[in-house]
Amino acid sequence: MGILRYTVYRLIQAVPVLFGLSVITFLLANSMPGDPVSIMLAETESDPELVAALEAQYGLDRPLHERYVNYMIGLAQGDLGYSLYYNEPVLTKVAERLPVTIMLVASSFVFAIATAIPLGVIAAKNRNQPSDHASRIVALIGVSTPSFWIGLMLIIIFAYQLGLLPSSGMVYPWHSPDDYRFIDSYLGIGSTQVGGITLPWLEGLYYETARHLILPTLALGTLHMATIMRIERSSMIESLHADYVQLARAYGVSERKIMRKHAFRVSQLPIVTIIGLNLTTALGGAVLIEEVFAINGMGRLIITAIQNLDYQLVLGTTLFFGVVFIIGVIITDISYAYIDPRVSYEEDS
Amino acid sequence: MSDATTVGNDTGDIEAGETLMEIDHVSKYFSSGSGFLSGFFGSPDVKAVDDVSFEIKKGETIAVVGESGCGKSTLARTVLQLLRPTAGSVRYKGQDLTELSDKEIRPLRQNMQMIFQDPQSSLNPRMKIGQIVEEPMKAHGLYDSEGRTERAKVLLNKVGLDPSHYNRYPHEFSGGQRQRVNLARALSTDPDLIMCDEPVSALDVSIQAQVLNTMQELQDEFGVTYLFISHDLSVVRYIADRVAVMYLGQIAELANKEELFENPKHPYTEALLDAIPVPDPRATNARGTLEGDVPSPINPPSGCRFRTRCPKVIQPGALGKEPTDLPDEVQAARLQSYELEPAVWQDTLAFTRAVNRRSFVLDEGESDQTEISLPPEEVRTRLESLFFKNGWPEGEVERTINAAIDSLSNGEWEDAATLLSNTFEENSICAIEQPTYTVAPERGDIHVVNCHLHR
Amino acid sequence: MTDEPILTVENLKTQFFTEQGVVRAVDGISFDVYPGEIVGLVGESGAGKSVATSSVMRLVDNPGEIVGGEITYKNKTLVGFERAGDELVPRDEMLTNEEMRTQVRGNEIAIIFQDPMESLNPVYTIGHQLKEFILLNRELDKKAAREEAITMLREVGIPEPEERFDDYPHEFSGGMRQRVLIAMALACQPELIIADEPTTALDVTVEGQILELVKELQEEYGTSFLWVTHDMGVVAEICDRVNVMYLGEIVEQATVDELFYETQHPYTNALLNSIPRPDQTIEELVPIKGVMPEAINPPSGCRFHTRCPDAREVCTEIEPTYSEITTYDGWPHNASCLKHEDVGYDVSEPIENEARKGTEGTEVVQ
Amino acid sequence: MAHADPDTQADVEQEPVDDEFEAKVGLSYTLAKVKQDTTARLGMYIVGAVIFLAAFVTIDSNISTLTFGRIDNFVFAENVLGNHPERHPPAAEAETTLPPFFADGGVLSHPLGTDIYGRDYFTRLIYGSQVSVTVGIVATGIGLIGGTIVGAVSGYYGGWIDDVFMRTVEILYSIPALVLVIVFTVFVSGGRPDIQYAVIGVGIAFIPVFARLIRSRVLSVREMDYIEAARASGVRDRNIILRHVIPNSFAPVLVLATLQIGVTILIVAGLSFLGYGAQPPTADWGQMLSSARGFMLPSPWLSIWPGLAILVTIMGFNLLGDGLQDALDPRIKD
Repeated sequence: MGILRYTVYRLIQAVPVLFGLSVITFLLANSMPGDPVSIMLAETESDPELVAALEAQYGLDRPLHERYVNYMIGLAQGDLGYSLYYNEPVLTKVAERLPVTIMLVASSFVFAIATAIPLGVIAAKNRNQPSDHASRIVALIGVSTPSFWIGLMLIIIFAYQLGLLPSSGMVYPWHSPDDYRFIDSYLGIGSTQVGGITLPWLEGLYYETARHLILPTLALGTLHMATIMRIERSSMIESLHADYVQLARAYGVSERKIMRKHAFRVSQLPIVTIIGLNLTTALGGAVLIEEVFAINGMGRLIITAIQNLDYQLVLGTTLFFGVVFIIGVIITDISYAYIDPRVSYEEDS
Repeated sequence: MSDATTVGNDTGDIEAGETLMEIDHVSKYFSSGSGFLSGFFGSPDVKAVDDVSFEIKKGETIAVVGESGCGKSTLARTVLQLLRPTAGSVRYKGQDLTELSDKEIRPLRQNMQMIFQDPQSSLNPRMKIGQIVEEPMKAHGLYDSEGRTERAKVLLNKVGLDPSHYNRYPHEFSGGQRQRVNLARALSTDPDLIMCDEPVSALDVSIQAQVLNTMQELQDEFGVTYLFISHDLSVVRYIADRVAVMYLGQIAELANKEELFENPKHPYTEALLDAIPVPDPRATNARGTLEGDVPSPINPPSGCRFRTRCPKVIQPGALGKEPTDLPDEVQAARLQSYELEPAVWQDTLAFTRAVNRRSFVLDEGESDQTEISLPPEEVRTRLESLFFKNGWPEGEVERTINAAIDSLSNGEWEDAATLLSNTFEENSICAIEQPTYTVAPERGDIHVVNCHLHR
Repeated sequence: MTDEPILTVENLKTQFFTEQGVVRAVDGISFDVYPGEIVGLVGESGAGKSVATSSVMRLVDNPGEIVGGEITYKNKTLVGFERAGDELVPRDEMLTNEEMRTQVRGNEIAIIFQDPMESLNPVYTIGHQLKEFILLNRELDKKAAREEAITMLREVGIPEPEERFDDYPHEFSGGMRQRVLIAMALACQPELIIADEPTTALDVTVEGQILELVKELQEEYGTSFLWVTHDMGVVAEICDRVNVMYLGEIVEQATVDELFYETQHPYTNALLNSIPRPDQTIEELVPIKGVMPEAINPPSGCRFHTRCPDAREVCTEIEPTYSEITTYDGWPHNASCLKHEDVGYDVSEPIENEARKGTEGTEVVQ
Repeated sequence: MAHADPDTQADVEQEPVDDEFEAKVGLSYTLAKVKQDTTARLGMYIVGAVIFLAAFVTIDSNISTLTFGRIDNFVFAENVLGNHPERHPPAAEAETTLPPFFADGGVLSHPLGTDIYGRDYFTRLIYGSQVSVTVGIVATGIGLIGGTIVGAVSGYYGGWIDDVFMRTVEILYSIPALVLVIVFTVFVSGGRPDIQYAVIGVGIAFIPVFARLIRSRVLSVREMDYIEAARASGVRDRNIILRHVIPNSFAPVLVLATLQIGVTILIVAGLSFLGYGAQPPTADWGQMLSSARGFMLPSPWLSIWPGLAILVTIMGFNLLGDGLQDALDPRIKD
């Protein structure tokens, strides 16, 4: 089976999972307590006729399975539903909030991978030596610390005590600088000076975005850094003890090359899987980190939706997370199959 | 013997030498795919065991020998109904086990026990060896608790272990000693048959002999039958009474031990015996090495399974032209005879296989032999020196070879290989009909040779 | 015996420093290999064969360490010690690790491992790995290295070598991988190949193919082999001279014919008597009773005395010296057994050991 | 294990056997082995200490209605803390927020300071340990029991049951646990989330984790020769599962459970932080962090201590889990 066929195979395989996901999220979201319409009309005096009219408008008066079918039909047409709380289509909300979450998750993974792999390799190479112990301690602390607490600590240190970085909010590089001028002026947006050097106006706000991203990235990325590092270390140790490494030594390959080529490449295989599986943890973590840093991303959107019992928004966002994860896993599987020649596409792992 | 050492058999007892089990046209296919979508993507069957028949006689040691992947372990498990056969029947004292449900078979398992290759994983690490030996008795409700303990201790002593080690755990024993525990467990229900799956191949040579001797002593004492699975012909020659040689899911040859080792008839058996190194530097070991690898059991060769590697493939048409009641295509193959000298036929066959495997070079200056371009005459000269030292074949054969030479001279190895193989290999009786023959044995009472040379 | 040996090992000692104590895996062994010779190193598992070979390559893994002895390869000192005060320290002329790597490993001595399934890197193609070793150990450019690799693959009997060059190890059968490993060894054109049980994991017909191949290639290239195995059949078939190891020591060394027909050591004898034969039906095997003791605490005197059918009182006390018993055709026949020494073996009382006890293998692994 | 040298392996791995035959497989052996390892021992001490503290104040409280003040009854608590009536939240003392003893204005009687209501923070932290440990153990227990049932059934029967189960697991995996639990909590609590719903939610959310592990163990143990030996001997399926499969699947499950307690504590802390776990005035570490958020600038210690408590506790479980893994898996040896 070629890689293309394998991709198709994996996609077909995902169909029942996606179906199940939609059923479960639909049921969960619909069994949320409270009446969406009365919540929408919270402040006003409830007018039974208005309630009935609204219920009819949103199809809430129909049986559950019918509503599910309607929802799925809408979904097939690209309609994720309608947020009663925001009074906007769910899709619009998602499109608005998604980029920042992607930015956050991606930057934290970049941070995690970029630090974890070298640290893991160094630890494996100097097994049971001080550098190994040090990185193991870092990893242990990393997996034991709540990410949101790391966020709080970073805010206390870097924002409050040192005043180096912003404590909350986000600057979107795709917005116009004017959007921030009055809110965040004290942060130095628009200044042409960075560290004493005069620069042309930072177009697209990349510099400010980076400043805003640093703390959330560290907070969200630490756990993944620690997990990846542990796996990297153990898989590198295993790889370094393999017969083929011993054979390379016996043929006079230098230790450097053994490290970089023979042992390293094989040890990357489990990392790929871990990165894929960590995706849900990261998305879940984003909920907390966005809350801590007051970033308006998908995580906060879900929380707002739940708080306001906005069931269509809950449904839409949860479903969206699920789909992102399933696609992520498929991509992981395919790239795994691509980098490990031993994986036969015919096998269903 | 005390009460605790004997167990009555519930089914009618039979005398030593009578048929204990009949394995009748048994096949076991596995599906090579898994998961609920494998159906869509097609998954061919692995023919692990394909149409195998033989008998097991009470009190004998019958060995099934073959290389890894030949299906010997699957066969053994199918005999014990640990795997249910895809086709065929297995009769124990006349009772067809394949018709019984798992539940109905369970009580019968008292009479059929099993020991394994890996002494490491064959004993539950969290049970004491006493418990391990008692477990089968417990499962069949034999004796009371004290009687079981007593019998376990007796058996531990019989297999050469100290009964006072009853309360020890498997990891406290060496590999050889664990195999002894396995033997004691297998013997605990006083079975008729013990299936031994490579019982000594994980052991060091010196320990191997200890265990083999113990097994023989126990057979003499308890009259138990062994179905002995092994890849080691030396061990088989030491312990077996009758031997079945398996190749790619089928029995190639079956005979009494002396007959098989001294008078092997099947080319595969001969090759096996030739290949095995003899621990004697003065032994003149004329070795006709087998070429190539065992083909995939998913798509085994037609006709005789061994014919892709057999040095004695029969040339098309060489089986004589007298009319028989054979199918038409077989007849056709018989009629289209090339009538080559045996030596020239051997050369042609060797040439065909060499082209298939691309194991020779035509142009020594070029490492990639698919990119050569040589005049056909040069190729012909080279082939003559490499393969056709006994003279050049004539007639239709020569025409085929010339066509192949034309392809080769352009680097089209693929085409040449297909042409040669279709002409010479696929038209042989060996490729068309599955051989099943019995010959008169010189020693012993049976000699099955599934090879067309012995039609 | 006009040539000089290419490899000389004298009194080599390699130990493993474990929590349980010092494991004397190789305890003072001596042997040599002459040009064009296949020398066997035979013994059961735990005898220390593999430690001996990795010591020659100086590839002993932690916590193992070479603690004494001399290994000389063609005037190069691979291992050499001198006394400095109370300690043994490496001598100056002993090659550094870097020199071992660039001057010896691969280009002078190559190795074939036991497990063909694990010895090739799963993520690189066969051709890539073969080419890498050729580039490293021979002065060829990339194109020539590729051609050499394909030629070697064809030479060792890989079908369609041009195509298989780009295949990954998992696409090869065990026998084919072992051929690739042999091709790797030969392609580097070393003078000595250490073959560490190269056929143990293989089926008998494949083993036959490999042994035939090695014999042919050895004639063609004249390479010397140090052949590690536990299989006396393989020894009889392929070796010129044999060293028999028991518990970290070489107990007997002779030409193959001498070893089988003029056996001097009871262990060798017992080993030969305990193996079933494919070419004749043996009525009763004589097993070696008991199990090999551990190298962490070897028996006093002769190490085999606990299992030796000929053991006497004296064997428990005096350690036999490894010495020349006879000479055959210019080759020495060495053994270490008190039978051949003048230390009162003949008048000593036979001892009650495992070999003479009624039950077999009753002792628990300690 | 990939190792360069089979010969030495054989030598090195034959460990001396003690006369205690029970030793090598039993719990006492595992504990002895854990004790040998410094880091695992540290983990054991931390876990022991946290459980000890938690158990001390559990006397007649339950998770949903924590009662304060009972701590006075304990000699231990009295010795360490002294008798501090201000532990109760009298509104009048709201302005008496004290920093830790080492900071300016701190007093030794409130070693870690007081919160905005003037309650002793150390006491609240200890109450927090009660919530966290109980939550960790109960939720892991739910996951373990549910996972064992589902995993064993799925692994043992295979076929379509297994297929359905695996797909369900994939679905549950695909939604971030935190989101799933929040939605679930809101749903079952009827919009009034509290810690007990969170515990059940987390427990259910972790069923797949255990189920997957147990399923894979069942599948691999099923392949062992001793299982086939038992089948060939005619041992009943039920006895095979009870006597062979379960005892031999136990070790990795124990390790996972230990590690999972840490993960559970993390998640529940996150839930409480977001307001979907413990509700005030329950002293829960996550909830304390949530309350402290508004005072990060003036009173940073309010945010520091609960986080450190979580960190140390989870680290303890992780160290213990890793230590158990090493002790139970003879292959991983340095």
